[in-house]
Formats: sequence, C-alpha cells, structure tokens
Amino acid sequence: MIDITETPFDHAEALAEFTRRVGGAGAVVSFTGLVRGEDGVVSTLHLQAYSPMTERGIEAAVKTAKARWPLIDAHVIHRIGDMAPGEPIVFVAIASAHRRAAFEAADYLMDYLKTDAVFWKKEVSSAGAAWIEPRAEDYQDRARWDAQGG
Amino acid sequence: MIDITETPFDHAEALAEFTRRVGGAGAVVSFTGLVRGEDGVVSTLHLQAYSPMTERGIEAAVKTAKARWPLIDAHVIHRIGDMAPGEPIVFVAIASAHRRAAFEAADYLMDYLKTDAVFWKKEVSSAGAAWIEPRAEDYQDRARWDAQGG
Amino acid sequence: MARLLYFGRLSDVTGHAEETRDLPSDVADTAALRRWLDADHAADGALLEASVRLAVNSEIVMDPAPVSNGDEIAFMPPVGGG
Amino acid sequence: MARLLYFGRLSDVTGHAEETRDLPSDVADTAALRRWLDADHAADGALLEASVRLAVNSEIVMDPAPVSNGDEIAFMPPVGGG
Repeated sequence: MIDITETPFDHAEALAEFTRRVGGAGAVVSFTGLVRGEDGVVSTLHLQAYSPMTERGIEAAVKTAKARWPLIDAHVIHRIGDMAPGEPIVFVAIASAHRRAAFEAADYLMDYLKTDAVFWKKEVSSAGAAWIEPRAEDYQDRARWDAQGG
Repeated sequence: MIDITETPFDHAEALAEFTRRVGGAGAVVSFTGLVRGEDGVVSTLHLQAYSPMTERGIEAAVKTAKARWPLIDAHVIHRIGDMAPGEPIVFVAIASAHRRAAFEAADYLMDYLKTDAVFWKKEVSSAGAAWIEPRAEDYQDRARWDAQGG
Repeated sequence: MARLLYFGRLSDVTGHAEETRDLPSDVADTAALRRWLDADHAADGALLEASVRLAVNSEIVMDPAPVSNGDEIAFMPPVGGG
Repeated sequence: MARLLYFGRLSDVTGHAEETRDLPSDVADTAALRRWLDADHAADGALLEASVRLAVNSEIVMDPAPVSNGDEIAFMPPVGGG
C-alpha cells in the first residue's frame, strides 16, 4: 500500500493499522523520517511529487523488495507539501516471518526513497530557502543493494 | 529505557510515546516481534526472565549500541509470562539523526535479544510443549557484529 | 500547446512551476527544447544540465526524444524524498 | 540452605523451577554441585552439560566456582528471547 498525502499523518497509528492487517506476522519493522527540529531555528520542509510517476516508482520498488525478500506486506506513506519540525515525512512498515528480511527490506526501501523516488525537497528557514538533493552518502547507501546478490 | 512486563503492551502506543520523548530526531526505527498465529493451531508462548540479570544484560547491550552508533535514545520492551498469537513479545525503538545508524542499532539489539538476552521460551500447542533455544541462524546473525569494525 | 513543468530548483530558475507554450516549429525534440527554453528563460545552462532529466507524458526519456504540442514535458532535477 | 533455580527445560528435568536445599559438606563448588544435583534428580547428565551455565548470586561463573549455603544458584540452559 502506498499513500502520498498532503495532510499530516500519525505514524504510530499507521503502525497499529498495518500490524492488525498483517495478523500472524512474526516480525514488523517500521521506519519514520521526521522533520528535524533544529535548536532555535524554525524551519519548514516543502516536498513536491510528480503523480503518478512518484507512485509508480514506489510501487515498482516495493515489488522489487517483495521479490528479493520473503515479505508478508509493506506500507509506504510519504508526505508532500509543507511540513513543520517534528512531523513525519515518510513512513515505511514491513511485515515478514523473518526479522532480518523485514530489516533489510525497510532499509532498502528507505534508500530507494532517499535517492530514486520522484520527490523534490526544499528547506525554508530564517536563513532562506534551499533545495536539497541527495548527498554522496545517500547514493553510496543505495549502491549497497546493487553490489549484493539477490 | 528497558521494560520487562508480564502484561500485554501496545507497541504502536510505545512508538508514539518514544517519538514524542525524542522530539527532534530525524529517524526512528522500530522492531516488533509478535507471537505467530499458525493456521488452525492455537499456541501460547511462555517466556521466563531472571531479574535483575536480564535487565542488566539488556542495559549493557543498549550501552554498547550507544557507544557504537550515534543514537539519541533507545527503548526496549520485552514480555514475560504467557502470550497468545498476535501479541507483541518484544519491541525495540531507536532514534537517531541518521537513518542507517537507527537501522543498524535496532538490528544489533534484536540479535542480542534473540541469542544473548537472559530469557527462556516455551511454545505450548495442541502438539505439546517445547522449550525453544536459538537456532544456528540466530547465532550467525549475532556474529556479524563481532566481525565488523566498530 | 505543450504543458511544461519545472520541478525543484528549476521553478526558481524559470520563475514558475509550470507554463503552457506553443512549441516553435524548429523544436521537435528534447535537445532542441532544452536549448530553446534555457535561452528563453535566461537560465544560464540550468535546463541543459545532464543531471536534469526530461519526462514526456510521464515517461523519462533520453535526449533527443521527440516532443510536440499536446505533450506534457517535465524538467526533473535530481530526485530524492524522505 | 541454598536457593536453587532451574530455568527453561531444566525445570522439566528436575520437576520444579526452584528449591531450597542444605548443601552437603562435600559440595563446596559448582562442579560438585552439578554432580550432586544431577544424581539427586536422576537428571541423566542434563545438569552437567557445558551449555548449561551457572550463576551464583546473579553472576555467571566458570566451573569450579565456590558455593555455600546462603547462595542463590541458577542453572541456566542456553538463553534467548524475542
């Protein structure tokens, strides 16, 4: 399941619903990325998507993960629009019978979302606005999955 | 924070509370291990701890994780006593500014909990009762952290 | 008329996130389109960068790919969410 | 009197999870304790296994470690939670 949403979401509630839906799974891993609250600096994050290309890309990445690891289900939520510090930007939940599969698939999907998912990100603070593109570190993290067998 | 509890806990609520407490973190990873619901077989899991040795061991593992990765905080909850299918057995949450640190620390703590934490586990089903000890695979997973640099 | 979308930092460069334009008769592929719009917006090469990919009707294409009036064409700088 | 704890499968072997016993005068260390209790419970070697570790007053020890009345001694088969 993939949700691209302009409204804030409750990541804990998303985890509760996901766990209910996958009843019987032995292992559930979740990742939540939140807008960082910098000390004293009020900053807003602005995220753009290009639908339906964004959704299609995430769907393909989820399909790849399901082919690579024995997963029961996956849920991806991604905010777009303007976000305040502390608000969730992205949520990935993975259910599997095997804990390592759940960890690896969540890690893989986050690397995809950081470097390949069709989003653009702008940080607005008192210092001004800046578009943020993936760092070299993000591309290196992503490349781990190409190097490994599958 | 470490909780060993005889009463069922709500892992999504634990994630919500943890995220509130670590306000400002960029990345939160959670792992939940649940009693598997086998088709048609009603089974119960029974977990024993040896307090305070169990708590001391988990505290030391959390301390090791905090020394190894740049973590903001960690929360471990572990059930003891009798559990029904679908109930959470174990919950680990990690907050960090860095997503890979959060993933690795959660993975590390789960490997510790599976093979080194002071618990004993019995599965009771219509087929009878059996004490379950870690599998070779669990010890191999655990050994990954010794092989790697710090 | 073609619908042109400028994502991320490119909307700052061109001054808007989208526009509808009549493609000149000599702009028949994405390479010509980049050159035309880069000059038209005085973008100083921002629309010519190799890291900026183009999508025609929601499919990413390699230069030079055919374009014509009626297409939706997106200028996409490096992507990344989370 | 010493307090003896049998965890995991060992409670099935000995028939109880804990007992309080007066240690015989010739049982002064963990190796002797294992032999005495294994024979006493007809445990058929279950308390002698190397994979079964002993903790004296909540500290894991290596055989032979001193034991005496007043101690809490735990027999711990391989551990594992989750």
